[in-house]
Order: sequence, then C-alpha cells, then structure tokens
Amino acid sequence: MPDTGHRQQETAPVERRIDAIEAIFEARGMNARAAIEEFEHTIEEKWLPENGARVVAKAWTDPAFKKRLMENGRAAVGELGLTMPPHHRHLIVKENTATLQNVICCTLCSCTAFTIIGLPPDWYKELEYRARVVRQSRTVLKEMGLDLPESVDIRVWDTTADTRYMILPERPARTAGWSEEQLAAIVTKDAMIGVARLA
Amino acid sequence: MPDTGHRQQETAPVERRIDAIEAIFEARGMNARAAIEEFEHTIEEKWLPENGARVVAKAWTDPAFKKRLMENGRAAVGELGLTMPPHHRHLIVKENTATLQNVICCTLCSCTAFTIIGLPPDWYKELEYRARVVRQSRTVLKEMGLDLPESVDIRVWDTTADTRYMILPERPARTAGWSEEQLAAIVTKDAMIGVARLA
Amino acid sequence: MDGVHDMGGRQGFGRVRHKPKAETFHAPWEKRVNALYSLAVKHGIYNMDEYRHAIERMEPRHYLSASYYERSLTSLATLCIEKGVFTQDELERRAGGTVPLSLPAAPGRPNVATRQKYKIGDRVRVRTEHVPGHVRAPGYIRGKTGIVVDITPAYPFPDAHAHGIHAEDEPTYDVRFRTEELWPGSADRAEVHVGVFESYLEPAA
Amino acid sequence: MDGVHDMGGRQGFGRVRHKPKAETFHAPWEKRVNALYSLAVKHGIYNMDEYRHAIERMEPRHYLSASYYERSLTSLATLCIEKGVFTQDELERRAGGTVPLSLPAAPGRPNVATRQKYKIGDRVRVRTEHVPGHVRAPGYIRGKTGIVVDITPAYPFPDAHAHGIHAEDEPTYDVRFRTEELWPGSADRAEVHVGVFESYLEPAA
Repeated sequence: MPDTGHRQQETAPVERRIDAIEAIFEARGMNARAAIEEFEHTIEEKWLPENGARVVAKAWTDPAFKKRLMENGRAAVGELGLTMPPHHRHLIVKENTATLQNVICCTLCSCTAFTIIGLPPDWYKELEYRARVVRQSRTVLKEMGLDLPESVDIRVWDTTADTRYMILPERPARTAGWSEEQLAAIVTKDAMIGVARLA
Repeated sequence: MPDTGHRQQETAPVERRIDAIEAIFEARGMNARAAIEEFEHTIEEKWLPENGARVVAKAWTDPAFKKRLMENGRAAVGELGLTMPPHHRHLIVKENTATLQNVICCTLCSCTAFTIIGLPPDWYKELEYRARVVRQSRTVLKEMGLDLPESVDIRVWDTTADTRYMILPERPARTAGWSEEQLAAIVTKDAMIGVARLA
Repeated sequence: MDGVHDMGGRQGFGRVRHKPKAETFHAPWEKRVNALYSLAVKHGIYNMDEYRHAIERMEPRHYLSASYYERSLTSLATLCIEKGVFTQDELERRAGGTVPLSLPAAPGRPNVATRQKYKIGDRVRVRTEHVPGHVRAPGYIRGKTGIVVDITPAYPFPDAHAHGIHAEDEPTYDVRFRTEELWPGSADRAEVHVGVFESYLEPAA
Repeated sequence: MDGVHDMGGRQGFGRVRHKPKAETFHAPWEKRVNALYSLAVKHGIYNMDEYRHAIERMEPRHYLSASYYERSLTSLATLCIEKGVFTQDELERRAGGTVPLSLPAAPGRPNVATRQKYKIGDRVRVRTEHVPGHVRAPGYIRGKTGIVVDITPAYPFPDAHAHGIHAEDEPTYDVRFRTEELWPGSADRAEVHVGVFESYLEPAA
C-alpha cells in the first residue's frame, strides 16, 4: 500500500476533519462554503420554534384549523407557509390535556420535526434522554422539572420512522382572550417536545 | 460542604488514584504494601498456566485421574496440590475431541479459573470477545487462528455463576509415549480456554 | 443490528442534563458538519437511512464517547469514502492526522415476504428477529405485543434503503405498547408508541 | 440491570485483538489495583458480587472507554466510599484530582418466591424479568428456552448478595441453549451453556 506513513499520526481533531471534507467538497465543485452559509442562515432565520408556536397559537384560537392540523399536520402547517423536508412525509400532532402528557423522543438517533419546532436541543440527542424517557418517563420528566401527578397519563412517542411529531400543549387558563401573537410568544420548544407545560 | 475547592481539578490519572487508595489502606493499618508484594509474588509464582498444564498432562496419561477430574474438578486438582479461592466452589472440566470444541467466556465480566489456568489474557476480558464469542463463535475462533471444519460442533460456556471451567484439550497424536512433563510443556492457556488446539 | 446505539430502556445512565432553551450547537464546526452531511444527501451521495446506519456502525467505544456531531461527522466521512467521493488517504492527508471511521456494514435485506396488512385495533407482535444490517425496530419492542392505533402511507423500507437494496415502500403502523409489557415490573407506567414497519410485525393472538 | 456491561451478543464490535501468550497486565499500577481490590474483599469490606455490581454501575461512557483495570479501580474506590472506609474528599485530596466513581445502586431483591427445583433433562425458560439491581442472567437468554444438563450445589444468590440482602443460597443450573433459539438466523451454529440461578427460571412447556 503506497504512502501510508501518515497513518502513524495522531487522530485529527474534529475541526480538522471537517475542514478537510469541506476543502474536498469545494475542490469537487460542490459549493461547500455556500451550503454552510445557507445552512447557518436557515437555522438562524427559518427552523425556529417560533414556527411551531404560531401553529399552536392558531390551533388554540381557530377550531377549524385545529381540526385540520390534527387530521393532516403537514398540510395544515403548509397553510402558514411552513414546509417540511420531502422525507418527513407526515406531521402528527398530539394534544396535551389536563389528564394526558404526550412526550416525543427518538431512542435510535435524534429525529424531530426540526423545520417546525426547531432543531432539537442538546439533551434531546443525548444518551440519557434516549435511554431513559421510554422506560422512566415520569421520573425523567420530574427530574427535568415537570412533576406530574399520578392522575396524568403519559404517552411517549418514539420517532422510529420518518413520521414526525409535535405536541400541542395545553393552553394556560390565564390566557383567555389573548391574541394569536400573544399566545405564540409563550409557546416553547420544550412544550412542543412535551417535557414542559406552559404556565 | 467544606473544602470542595479541589473538586474543580482535573481527573486524577489512574496511577494517582491507586496511589491514594494504597496510602489510605496503609494508614488504616491494612498492610497494603505487603498485600501488593504478596500478590505480585502469587501471580509470578503460583497462578500459572503450568498448573492447568500439569492437570491436563495427568488426565491424558492417567485414566483414573481423568475420571475423577471430570466428576469433581476441584477435588481432583487438589490431588496435585492446586487450590481455588473459596468462592470458586466448583471446577468443571470439559473435554475437546475431534468433533467437539468447548470454549470458555464470561460475557458479563471476566470470570476464570485463574488459580488453575492463570489469570485471563487481555483479550479474554475485552469487549470484543465478550460480545461476540457467544453469538459468532466459529467466526471469532477463525479470526483468532482456529479455523474449525463444519464437522466440529462448538459449545460455548458462559461463566455467569461462580462455577469455574477449564478445557481439557485433545491430545495431539504425535505425543504417543511422551512423559507427563513433556506433555505438560505443550499445553497452553489458550488451549485450556478453548480458543486454540494443540498440534 | 443489536448495537450500542439502540438506547431505549438501557439502564445505568444518570440524569438528563436539561436546561430550558438549551442550545443545539456548541461550536461553529458542528454547524459545518450538519451543513455538509445535508449537502451530501442533496447531491445524492447517500440517503438518510445510509447516514443513520453509518452512525450505528461506529466502533461502540467511539459511538459512546463521541459527541453528537462527531458521530455525524464520522458517518459523513465514512460514507464519502465508501461511495468513492474521496479516499481515506486523501482525507487523512488533508486533515493532518487519522480520521476514525465506522466499521463495515453487514448485508441489508428486502421486505419480509410473509408481511401482511393490519387495521386499526389489531393486536400485533414484533417479530423476534435479529437483523444484521440497518433496522428501525428498537430492541425493546422485540417479541412484544401491542395494538395498532394508526397507519401511515408507505415509506422506503429502511432495512433495504440503507443498503442500496431495492424494496417496496411499506406503511408504518403506530403501535401502542404498555411499559408493563415492555419491562414488566421495572418501568414507570406509560404507553409507548412506536412507528413500526410492516415487515417487523406479525399477528398476535 | 440492563446495562452496557451486558455484552453477550451485542453487535458492532470489531475483531478480537488476540495474540498467543497474551499478557494479563500492561502496567505496574494494574497489579496494585488487583491486589488492593482483593485485599478489600479479604478484609470483608465488600464481597465479589458487590464488586462486580459496582463495575456495572459505572457511567456507561466511562465503562466503555475505561480499560479493564480502570473499571476494577473504579469499583474499589466507589465501594470504599460507600462502605465508609474513606470519603470522596479524602480520596480526591490524596489523588490530587477528581476520581470518577460509579453511580448509585438500585435496590436488590431476595430469592424469587415461586422458584422451583429442576432436574437434568427439564426444559426451562428464563423469566422475562428486568431486575433493577445486580443480576447474573445475561440479557441474551431472557425469555429463551433451554435444557438443564447439569446442576451445581448452592451458591449465594447474587441479586441479594450484591446488595446486602439476606437470601437463601440457590443451585445454578447449567442450561443448554441453541444459538438458533437465542438469535434466530443471526448467529453461528453452536450450543451456549449458561449457569442460571434457580430464581431466574420457570418451567417450559
């Protein structure tokens, strides 16, 4: 095997590894730099939890929209100009109530409806959440600050196929009469994953 | 909590960790240094594969001993002055033949009859052997240099309780008429684990 | 494959390190990894099932010790080499050091011939199968019984799609399991819903 | 516990790094670890089941990345602190840095009340149990059926013995499983024999 002398070297730091791939992609005419800039723009401007928050606020205030959202999430978010990648063929929306807590996870990797609720937070992708939330849901939620009474049932949704989920949080009682904009402002990514309730 | 400033420090290297435990044991009057010296003496002088090799050679040449060995391994090795720790209550000896290969492992940790066949080699305790040998025995043995024909059945012994196993290797045909000492000299730890055959 | 990536229900982990409004990225290089593995998908170098499987194929010690984006990076590097976009030599020369890669893939498989359709309300059992290649049935549902509560239109079959094997798309069934069935006496009471491909299921009595 | 230590049958690992006449130790500190964890057993600070379980309780990333003797060392340090031989503060002050420890134990359990005796030739099934504490039934035999081929006299029951719980000693049954039963269609043909405590078994039809 020719020229394997460099194999004796130390492991390259992660930054140098991605530097190298970026340089090769650039050299191959794949416009790596432009793709990176576009991605940075997209995550800062487009894939934001504010998208999902708008969906939630509209569902809270427009029963007909809510019905369409629960029946076909992908089509309904499209009404608000929100899109999903082609391989996310379905968006399923699950509603939290006074007696039911739905929670999303991905035990095998990190799947999420990222164009709608934003890219997943670090802890969602970590081994602890993936290992424990399916088996110890109530304990894990409590450790995360959501201490549910036994009267609240828990449903965990493990995102194993390319169907994507979002949670429709329960609307806080104090928000009666608020505008869609006001409502959207209180909806968090954690609430749309189902690990928090809105107060 | 008083004086936790040192918690901010780096992780102590393994040598410093065992230094610290040794020093505390010594300070508690537990004679750590003497125990270490005794252990080093024991592993160099006592827990040697030559013990098991003597057992094998005797079993090859003394049918009555072999019968006792197969019936009660712990008592039989005792005839040769070999002992086992109290919690190793049984020594079970399995015989390899032209059509059967017995192999020992410990998928949960690293259990072995170490006073008889010697402390386990590094690879025996490693994740690869523990994960793979129960499920891919023929493949793993082949990778380790023992390419068994399909006509040889494989039995894997997973040491999950405190019963200990040793393998009685098949005696090579070329050793007809050899003395016990000559025979013992060709018996290896690998053969008594069952990952090698003697030629 | 029965790999260490199959985390659901594994014990021994500590608390989730959660804080409100947690970040996705912690360093600029992580965004570049995400951008470039997505770019490779757009260029058709590999699909998302191949991408996920190349992460699963990481050496287990490396998988567990690597950060999330180092895992992404390892998949990207491995697949580009396997697909001939660049060689390991070229990559390591440019990176100025070795680049840890994922281990080789075992074979994939086409749709299961004996698969059948189910309807909402059917009781189903997850087949007791050990698929050597990519599979999207988590180990914790293997051999377990649940109830079909929803059905999606067809998706590419991951066990084939991750290995370049032709296969028919399959519906996924939203199957409801009780934790008492999954981990008897050893889990918090809850329902766990899993999207299960048709090939993974058989009828339950 | 369903921990990462439960290696049997896990996929994704590379070749065994075997060489003939391989060493047991690779550095002097490793021998000191071995000598001192044995000394602690001799002094009655803990028993071997507690020692094994403290290794299993290591943070999973630490377990997989640590060397064999770092795992032994972590168990020794953890148990000495849990048993009050020294405090974490004292240990870390003397070590001049932090010392990673194992995570806390879940509760153990006494013998299973419904256990029964078996004789050679009996068909037995390993109970589908998920024991939160120490257990010596590897996950790969859970729910599987085999045949009793040998019986040993009684041993301390590890599920209790590792947790300071009083329990009766139990025989272990040498149960023969076929790999085709353990990993259908996904293993080399072989018999796998496991020493199974009485409490782990139930009669099979």
